[in-house]
Formats: sequence, structure tokens, C-alpha cells
Amino acid sequence: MIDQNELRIEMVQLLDENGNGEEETLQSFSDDLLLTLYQWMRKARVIDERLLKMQRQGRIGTYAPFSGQEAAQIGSVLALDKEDWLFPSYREIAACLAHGMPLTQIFHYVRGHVLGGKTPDGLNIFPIQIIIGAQTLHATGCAWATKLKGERHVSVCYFGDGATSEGDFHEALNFAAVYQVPVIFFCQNNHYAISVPIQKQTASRTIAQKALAYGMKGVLVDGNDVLAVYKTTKEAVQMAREGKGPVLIEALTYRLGPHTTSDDPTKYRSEEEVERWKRTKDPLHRLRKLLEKRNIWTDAQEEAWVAQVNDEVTKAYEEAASVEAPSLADIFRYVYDEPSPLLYEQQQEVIRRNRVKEGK
Amino acid sequence: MIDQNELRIEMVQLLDENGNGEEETLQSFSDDLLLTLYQWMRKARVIDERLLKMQRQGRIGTYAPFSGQEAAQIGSVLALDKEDWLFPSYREIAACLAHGMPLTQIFHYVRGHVLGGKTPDGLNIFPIQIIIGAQTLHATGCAWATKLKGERHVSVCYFGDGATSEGDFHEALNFAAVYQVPVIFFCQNNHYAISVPIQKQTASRTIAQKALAYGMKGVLVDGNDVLAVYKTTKEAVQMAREGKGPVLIEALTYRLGPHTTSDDPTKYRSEEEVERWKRTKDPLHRLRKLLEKRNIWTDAQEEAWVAQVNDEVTKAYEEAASVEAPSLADIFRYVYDEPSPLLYEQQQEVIRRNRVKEGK
Amino acid sequence: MAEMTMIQAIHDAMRQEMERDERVIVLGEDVGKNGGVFRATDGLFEQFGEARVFDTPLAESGIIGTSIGLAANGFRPIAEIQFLGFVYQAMDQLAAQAARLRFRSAGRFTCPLVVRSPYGGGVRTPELHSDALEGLFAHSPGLKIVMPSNAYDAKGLFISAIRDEDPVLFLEPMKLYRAFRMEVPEEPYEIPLGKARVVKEGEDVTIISWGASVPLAAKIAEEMKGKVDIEVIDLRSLQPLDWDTIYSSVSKTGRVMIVHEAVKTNGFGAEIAALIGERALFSLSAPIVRITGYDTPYPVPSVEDDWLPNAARMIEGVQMLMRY
Amino acid sequence: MAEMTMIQAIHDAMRQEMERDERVIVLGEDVGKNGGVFRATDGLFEQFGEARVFDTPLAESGIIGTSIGLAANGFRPIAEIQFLGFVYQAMDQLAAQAARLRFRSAGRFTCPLVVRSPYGGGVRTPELHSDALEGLFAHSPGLKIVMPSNAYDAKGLFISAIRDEDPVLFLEPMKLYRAFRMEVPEEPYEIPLGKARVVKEGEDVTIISWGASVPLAAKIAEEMKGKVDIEVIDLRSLQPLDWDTIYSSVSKTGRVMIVHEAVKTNGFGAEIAALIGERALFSLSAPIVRITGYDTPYPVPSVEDDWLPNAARMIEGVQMLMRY
Ligand SMILES: Cc1ncc(C[n+]2csc(CCOP(=O)(O)OP(=O)(O)O)c2C)c(N)n1
Ligand SMILES: Cc1ncc(C[n+]2csc(CCOP(=O)(O)OP(=O)(O)O)c2C)c(N)n1
Ligand SMILES: [Mg+2]
Ligand SMILES: [Mg+2]
Repeated sequence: MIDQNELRIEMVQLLDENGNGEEETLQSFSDDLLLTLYQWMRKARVIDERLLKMQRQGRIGTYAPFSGQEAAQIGSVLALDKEDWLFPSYREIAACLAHGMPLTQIFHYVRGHVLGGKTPDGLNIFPIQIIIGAQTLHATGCAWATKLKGERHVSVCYFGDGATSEGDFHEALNFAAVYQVPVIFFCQNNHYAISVPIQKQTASRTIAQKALAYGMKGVLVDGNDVLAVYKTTKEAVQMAREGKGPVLIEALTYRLGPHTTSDDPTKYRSEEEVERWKRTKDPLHRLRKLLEKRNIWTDAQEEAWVAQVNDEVTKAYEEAASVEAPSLADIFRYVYDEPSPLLYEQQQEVIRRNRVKEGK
Repeated sequence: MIDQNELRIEMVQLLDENGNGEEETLQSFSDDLLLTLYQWMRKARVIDERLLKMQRQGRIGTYAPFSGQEAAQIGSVLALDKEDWLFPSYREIAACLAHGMPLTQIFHYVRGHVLGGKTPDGLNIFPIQIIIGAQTLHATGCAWATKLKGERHVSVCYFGDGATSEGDFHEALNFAAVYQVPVIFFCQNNHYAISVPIQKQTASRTIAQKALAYGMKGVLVDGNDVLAVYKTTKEAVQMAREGKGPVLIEALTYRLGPHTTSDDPTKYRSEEEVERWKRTKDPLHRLRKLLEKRNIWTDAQEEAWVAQVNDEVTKAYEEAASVEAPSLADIFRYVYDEPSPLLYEQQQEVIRRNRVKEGK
Repeated sequence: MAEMTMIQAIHDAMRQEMERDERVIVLGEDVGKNGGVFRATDGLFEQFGEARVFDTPLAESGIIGTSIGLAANGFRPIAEIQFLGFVYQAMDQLAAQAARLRFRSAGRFTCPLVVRSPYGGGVRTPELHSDALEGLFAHSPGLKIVMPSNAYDAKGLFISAIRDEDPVLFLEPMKLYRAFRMEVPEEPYEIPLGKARVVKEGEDVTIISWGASVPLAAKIAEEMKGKVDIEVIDLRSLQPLDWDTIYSSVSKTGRVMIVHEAVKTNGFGAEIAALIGERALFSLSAPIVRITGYDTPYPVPSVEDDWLPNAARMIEGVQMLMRY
Repeated sequence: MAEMTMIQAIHDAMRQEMERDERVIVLGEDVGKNGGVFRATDGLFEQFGEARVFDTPLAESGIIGTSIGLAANGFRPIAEIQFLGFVYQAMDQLAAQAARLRFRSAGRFTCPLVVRSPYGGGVRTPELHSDALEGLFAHSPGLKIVMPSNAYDAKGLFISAIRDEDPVLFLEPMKLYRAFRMEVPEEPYEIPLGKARVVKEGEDVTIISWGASVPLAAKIAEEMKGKVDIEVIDLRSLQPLDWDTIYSSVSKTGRVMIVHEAVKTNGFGAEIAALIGERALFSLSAPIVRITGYDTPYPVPSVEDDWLPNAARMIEGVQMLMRY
């Protein structure tokens, strides 16, 4: 009988919790790259905290914070080319930003503006997916198109541990492996799907091993080690780009905050557990240690950087808030290329009603 | 990286194509058991051939023959207790019969009678499932109920290689492993889903290895070796019954006939391929060889047995055909426990219309 | 009697039925330790333990599909779909499997299953959390559909749903979960499925509604009192449907307005209008008005209030009817 | 011109569009080497090769879901669902994903996808192969629904569907695949979506129908000629809907019968009746009749002919209408 206990699966880690690692490996990361990775992680953390605060102030809607998962998102997305495709869920704000999504666009989304899903032209980021797992199939289809056209772009699909239980995940990985399309399935295993711990989500010891069901390559990486994530993703992307097929990456990580702003995580996880991850495994912390060892980042620089990001956030918020509030009539433009006569009638009714309301 | 090429998966085989095997292992099968297995396989083959013929004569509707897969079905189902639950697809007529389904019942089904799905009381066989893979979840739920009630029945779910691509298959195996319920997922990998060969169905080298995605035990067995199927299933069932969780069994086999009576298999597979399976791998053939070696079955016995089964078929057909043809009004009884007033009205309309038609 | 919100009433019904009948079990995403994202199942895990209350993997088809097996083998599962917009993932298991098990097996197997799910708009949720999809299930024979509009009904209808021998979809208007408190008996009681409630009697116009839209309809009727005498009907269940109550009212008023949150085209409002056009045509003195969601996907929070049936649209509808 | 069956016309449309536009690709179960279980895609694999025609794994959500990605990234997939009864497995990808991609992205991404699927009864199929489920999709904004009733329309409508910028569900009445031959132009042509066809003009009764039921309606109209002058409308597409043609006819006849194979409750017939009740009420001189499948799951072969709309039921309906 085949038994998972006979599988040996090692987790890729380059930088341990204290910022130490094999010297040679670490040397392969230039100062510039380390700084870029760190600055993006720090920036993401600041933005996340500001968004959380704004939600509490009622300035934006329900929000799903990602603090704790910066290494997984930034490390993977910075390993991509700008033309590569992203398929995010609600949790991948950091990845989206680092791939080029303007912050104002994020504000449109969290403020419930009609433009919230309208990725700027030229940027290949699919709208944020709410239905858990559904985007895995879109990513596979998109990568399939890329392959058929002979382009070299890779599609990267983000999702959580919970998403691996959905049928769509299964069908997406199977199609991807059958057609050998250039897609990376990037699972951020943050140990919980809302309140459900990974042990209740699946009996498999890792998510990476699920790749075996599809004859696909799989890899487990320390998701709080941005260097490991970066390197692993780079390798996977290169394989995919060269036509060697899809890869499933499991990045082990942890969300430090609630599932969303409507969630009370004390119902289902202990303070000690959260504290442990916060204290010993914060992804920013360990890279910061390395930067310090290399003497390439100071407290002053950090302060200036945080201030600059805070400014950016304020400006982006103001810019977003200054965009005209949408009217219901707008949405009718996006149902079909051309509305049917009956739909057009409804749109006209809305416009009329709107005029009445505004006293015109 | 995790790679399927590092997996070692062996196929369980006890009896080779010439009816040879390890003497000691073969000795563990009593003459009685061998005879029962053989007689059921032979009986199934005769029934299948008769049903095919009747379909060609227009006496029954579309039919999905199973010839070639007798060892997989008979070997597995005879390893069960009578109270165990069966979840068949359209291809498992042999398994259903050997688990106790009356042949008349099969005739009701293939004749499109309302009673076609009405398993006799006391027999735990779910109605034949048409939606590929959907029954995997029912089997898991049923086994879960068994476990919660503290009963010792096992649920056995049959499906094909194609079914493993459906999301439901994935969700069913995942639930089964998470809750450690006593269910056996029995996949008859007959190498095709209608016209689609297994290589286009999945890139995984075996279906058995898909068990690893769920932290479940998996096993690959020669599906044309009834002894191997019997023994493997017995072991899996025992594990499940003892609370050691679900098992995925892949039985490698081949359907010798068309997918259904509407299918033309020459469109997608070569005659040589079919011939090879027919000539060298027929599951009846190799057990027959063993029986001959043991001197427990003669041509005369075979002839008598075939005649007896043919008789049974004729009688069952006649019995089924003598049951009153259903009327449309009957089906209204099975929509709800009690029809709603509007549905009752529709039923009355049908009854009235029927009376008019019959000139009453 | 106790003052209860609707979510408390639903919780109460579940708890009491679980106490009464050990075949009743609860499963779904986050329904256990977390007590459900709306706290509908709060405390059930603690009270009944992990052999009766199950946090499932994240898979809707899995939840409904395994519930069918559980139901066929002796249990009475209450399965939660966390938000109704996620039910598309379970459509086959609901509409082709649960709905047809009795039919397919000519009565040998049955599926006494309650699928409960929050639905409806006005609460600024992300996409696909607010969709009203009852119309899909009304087109799926073998399912029952119950949509309560208040705490009292919710408890009584829920208990009937659990005791029913067939699969029942129990759709809970999340906007109303904590909107009102009302007197609810502490002991268990049943409200039969298929009996509408006349919320308010009236002579001029009939408003037919269910779930989330009922309080709005009642409010309009109240507001317009003196000017227009509106009768408000709360269908409570769409399947089975209480045609008799609709018929009596329409015969009396001759003017009909149907209100629902689902998109207009092929919403259940269409079915009611069609039944009236078939069976009560000559009672009508005015066209049948439907006030519904527009024929677009449910929109983003910033415009949802204008998209939903609202007072302005309903009053205009009533005024139009009164012109006849 | 050539004499063609409907399946040939559909095949022809696919082949010609694939020749014209290399973004058009075909995927589905058994559509490649096997040419489809009804031979709709016969020869396409041989002509266009394995970079344009794909035998997919057995997974409907996978077929539609990957098609969305293909469509968003430059292709125009034609995806086959082998029988419409299997579409439940793809409901999320169809109704919540394909239908909403344009909406969700405020126009940035679109989904020019055709999902074709055989449907309809009378051919003695196993369970869930005959279900008419157009009503579910009519309640899903963002989708278009086309249901041809003959070879000529099938080709022109199919070509329009492929060239459309939005997802189109193209539902093919399998009973009619080879039932008739008719003259079909050999060159490609478009029939615009949203334009109904008046099959036969008449003064007394309007029969509104689509897909599989149209030939039956036409036959009844022919049979009753002299006694009742029946106008027959073939909607051709339900979304967009040609209300103007319905309205003209109803204004003229005042008597309406709607015929469809889907179950009655919340079928698309309900929507048409509701629109008439809303916009043409005072044109009516008789109740609106719906002749449809009964409100049960599609039954076994031995009783399906009585379950489906048939001549006896339709004639009775017309006679009832003429009593007003
Ligand atoms: C199909 C579907 N089912 C349920 C939900 C509700 N829901 C939103 S997030 C979530 C948990 C997701 O967990 P995971 O995939 O681990 O991602 P994480 O939130 O941890 O990043 C659930 C159940 C949903 N959005 N879609
Ligand atoms: C959900 C669904 N999709 C498609 C079909 C059509 N169909 C019937 S059998 C079949 C192939 C099944 O192959 P497999 O699972 O290998 O079983 P086998 O027929 O070989 O025993 C297909 C595609 C179906 N019945 N249900
Ligand atoms: Mg998670
Ligand atoms: Mg097969």
C-alpha cells in the first residue's frame, strides 16, 4: 500500500529565524535585492496596518489583513516578470501592489467602488477572487492560452490552505498537468481557513505532496523566509517558462491578524500560538537581521521609509476618495458589451430615478 | 522538489495471465471460494452478453456493458459482508448482482421502468449514479453515518478512471480521510473515459498515488486478477472496518466492449489493443486455468452453468416484462413525501388525461 | 416567551431539535469552534460535542454531498452554506442529487436534510455574499424552499424543516438577523411549510413578498395607510407555495405588486405573476408590478442600496397601480 | 445551398469559424478523436490538430473555468458540456465567473466564450441527459442564451454566438439533431441574437416557444388550421429577448400559450407570462397557458412522452384559450 508516511518532504529554508543561513547561499543575494525585498515587505506591513485602522474608522469596508504573510507574497511576486499574470484572492494585496497595482486601485476596491476590479491596462492582474479556489482554473486557462500563443509569460495563482479542499483546485491542477501549461500554484498555508485548522482541512501532512496526485512537481518552502520563497519561486517560474510544466508551491506561513475585520480569532486559536509566530517567526524580523549584519539598513532609513509609505497611503486614499462616487447607472455598462433592450430600459429607469433624487 | 518519479508503486498480482502464481498464496484460496468467484464471473459475462443482445433487439434501452471488468467487480464485491453499502455507477451491474440485486431489478432499470432505482428493502445498494463522481460523496457521507452510529458496515464506492478528474472525487476523498470513515474508493481504471485515454485524463502515473493527496492509503491491483482484487479488497475492508480509515484501490482493467451501446470504440482505439486484452488478459481465462489445474471445473459444468444462467436471464426478463408498465401519474409519488397542492393538481391532470386516453 | 432576534430564534430551533432528536447533526464551514460566521451555531459544539457538530473542509459540494449520504443512512443533517452565493459550487449535489434521491430510488431512499444559508443585501458584503438565488431552486423539483422574515416564523419554520422528510433549503435574510427583536415562545413549535402569512390586511393593493423584503413591504403599507389600503403577504415558503392565500388576496384587491431582492428576470416573482396570469387574470384591474433587483450581478456596496427594492421604488409602484 | 441536418449546420458553423479566426478553439469531453458523442465536432481534430481541438479531462467546472482563462487571454473557446444535465457541476464557473468577468473587472477583462450543450427529451436517454435547464441561466445576468429550433437558424445563430463578445450558452435540442434536413447556405452568415422569428402568422392564438418545442408548435398550428388561426413565435434567444415581437403578436391575438420542455415552476415561460402581465395585460382576452414539463425531475424513458409537452396537451390548451 502507498502511504504518506513513506514520503520524505523537506522544507526549503535559506534564512533561519535569527537571520542566519549558509553563507554561500546568502551571498548569492545582492544587497539591492535584499533591500528591495525588505522595503516591499515593510511597505506592505505599513499599508496593511493603515488599512486595518481605516476599516476600524469606517473609512473602508470589510478588510482581510495579510500581516505575517509578507514574505510569501513579496518573495514570490518579485520573482516574476512584469508581464506575468497574477490571479489573487482577497488576501493578496501585498502581491498585487508589488506587481504594480496602484494603491488607489486597492482603495477603490476596499471602498466598494465600481472601479475596484478594473486593473489598469497593461497590467496582468485578474480581479480579486472571492469564491475560494475558482481562480485556480482561470490561471490554468490563461497559462494554457499563453502556451498556445507561444508567449513566455507565466501565470501565478494565489490561494490559501482552505482552497485546496475545493473541487476547482483539483480540476485546475489536473488540467494544468495534463496540458503542461506554465502556471505556478502558490499556496499560502497560513494554517487556518477562517477558524478551521489545517489538521481538520486535510489529512495529508503537507499540501505540497498533493502535487503527486497530478504528476506535477511540488515543493514546500518556509513562507516566512523571503529568500527561500524568492529562490523557490524563481526556479519554479523558470521551469514553467521553459515548458517543463506547472509547479505547486506550498509556503508555510501564518496570518498574525484576524481572518477579516469581521472575525474574532480568539474564538479558535490561542494567544500563545499567535505570540509565538509574532515573536520568533516574523518574516520582516529575520531579513532585517540579515540587513543589519550586512550594514545596509539603519533605524533612520527604516523610519524615513515608513514615513514615506505612510504619506503614499494618505495620498492614495485622498486620490481615491476624490474620484466621483459611482452611480448605479454605471454598472449597467459592464453586464454585456451591449445591453439588451430590456436591460437598457432598466438602466434608463435608474437614470430617471437618479435625476429625481438629485432634484434635477 | 517532490516528484512522482521517485514514487515506487507496485501492482498486486497473485495470478498471472496463464493462471500461475505463488503456490502458497494460491493455496490460501479454497476450492469453494475459487468456484464461487469463477461462477459469478462467468454468470456476469453471460448476463452482459445477453443484455447487449437484447439492446440490439430493441428490448432494452441504452446499455453500458462491463465485459472484461468481471474480476474487478466480482473480486471486490465478494469480499464484502451482505450489509455493506454499495455505491455503483452505470457500469457496475456485475457488482450489484453479486451483492444481491435481483436480475429483474436490473431489467426494470434498463427498460426505463419507474421501479428501476428501487433497490429491494434490506439491500444496501444506492441507485445507479449517472453523474460521474457524484456518488463518491454519498459513499463518504454514508460511511460517516455508519461510524457515528458505531456500526461496522463499510461503504464501497465504484467509479472509473475518468471520474477521478471530477471535483467531487477530490472532495469525497478529502472528507473521508479527514473524518477517517470506513469507505473504500474502488476505481476501475479501464484506461478510457468514453474515448479519452488515461494519459489525457491525468498526468499522474497511477490513480492509486492520488491517495497521497489526502493522506490516505492507496493500492494498485491487477484488476483482471480476481484473486488479487479479492485479497486486496478484503484487507482494505478490514482496515476500514477496524476504524483505520478509508482506502483508495485502483484496479487496472479494460472494457472489451463499447462504452455504451451508442458508442463506436473503433473511433478511438485499435483493434490490436482490444485483441491483446481479449486474448491474453481475459479475467475469466486465467482463473479457469487455475480451476483446471485443480481439477474442479469441467467443460460440462461450464456448459450447464451457462445454460442455467441463460435460463435465469430469460425468466427475469419475462418477470420484469410482465410487471405493469408504469404510468406517468406514478412518478408524482416520489417527488416529495407529500405533494404540494399545485403538484397534486398536476398529478390529477395527468390521471384525468390518462383516463381520457384509455377511453375511460 | 422571550425577546429574540432572528438569529437567536434559529439558534434556539437548532439547539432544541438537537436535544430532542439525536439524529440531528450540524455541519459546515466554521460552524463548530467558531460558532458560525454569524454565530448561528454558537455553543452547539460545546453542548453537543464533536460527534454532532462538524467543522468541515472548505468544499460546498462536499458538504451537501456527504450530507446526502448521512441523511440516507439515518441522520438529519443541518448543513450550512456560509453565504448563499457559494451554493453554485453545490448545485449538482443539491438540485440533481439531494432533490432527486427519493425520485431516483422510487422512494427507497430519502434525504431529510436542511441546508441553511444567509442571503440578501444591504449589509456591504464583498461580492457574491448577498445574492438571492431562491429562483434557481424553485426550478429544481424535489427541493423545498423556506424564507422566513422574522424571528417567530424563523423558529417555527426551522423546526418544521428539520422534521420534514425531504431536503429543505432554509434561506436566512442576513440583514434581518439582528434587526428586530420579537416575542418567541421558548418551547419548540412548528409552523407548517406552505402556509403564507397575511402580515396586514388591505383592500386596494396586494404586496407579495418573502424573506428580507417583507419588513420593507410592511413599512410601506404602514406609511401609505390612509392613502392606499395595502395587503401584505409573506409567503414564508416558495415550495410548497400557498396559492390559496395569494388567490384570495388578488381576488379582493385586483392590484398586485411582487417584491424580491433577486434579479428580476426569471426570479420567483415571475412564477407568481405567471400563476396569477393563469388562474386569476380576470381579477386583475392593473398590470402586475415586480419590484426586484435589476438584471445585473449584485453590485458593489457603494451602489447596492439603489439596486435593491427600496421605499422609493415601491411607493412609485403602488402609485402606478392605483392609477388603474 | 445544401440540405443539412441541424447537427451538420452546427458542425459547419464551427468549422467555418475556426477557418476564419484562429482564436476559435474547441474543448470538451470526447470532442477530439471521437468527434463528440453526437459527432458535432467530427473531423475538427483531424482538420485543425491538437493545438485547436482538445479532449479534456472529465470535469465540467474545469472545462468552463479554464475556458474563462483562455477567453480572457485572447482565445474564443467553444466549450462543450456533453449533456446539459451535467452543467450543474459548472454552475459557479458559468453563472458566477464567466457571466461576471466583465462586470467584476469593470470592463477590463471579457469572456467571449460559447458553451454548447445538447438538451431535451424524447430520445430515451438515461437520467439527467434530457433536462432543459435554460431557466437557471435566464436568472444569471451576464450570460446570453440561444436555443435554435432548425438547421438554418442554428448555423447563423452559432456564428453570431462565436463572434459575440460575451459568454453565450448555446443549447441544442438533441431530438432535432437529425430530425429534419433543410436548405442551409454554404457560406457563413449571422442571425443576430435577440431577434425572434415568426414561424407562422395567425390571428387567434399566439404560441411562444423555443428550441425543441418549436416544430411541435408549428405542427399543431398546421393541424388546427381552419379551426384556429395560430401564430407561432420561435424566440431563438432568451437572453437577449425579443419583447417587441412578443408584444406585437399578443396585442393582435390576445391569447397566449407558452410551450417549453423545462419544468413549469420558474421556467422561462414564467418570465414571459410575467412580462405580458406587466406590459400587455389589457391585450389579453384569456388566461395565459403554459404547456411544459411537469414539476418533477425528468422521468424515466417509459413515461417521458407523456411528461413532455405533446400534441394532446397543446390542443387542449388552444381549445381552452378559444373558449374566451
Ligand atoms: C466557495 C467559498 N466558500 C466559502 C467562502 C467563505 N470563506 C471566505 S475565506 C474562507 C477561508 C479561506 O481559507 P484559506 O483558503 O486558507 O485562505 P486564507 O483566508 O487563510 O488566506 C472562507 C471559508 C468563500 N468565500 N467561497
Ligand atoms: C458529470 C458527468 N460528465 C459527463 C458525463 C458523460 N459520461 C458518461 S460516462 C463518461 C466516461 C466515464 O469514464 P470513467 O469514469 O472512466 O468510467 P467508465 O465509463 O470507463 O467505466 C462520460 C464522460 C456524465 N455522465 N456525467
Ligand atoms: Mg488559510
Ligand atoms: Mg474508464
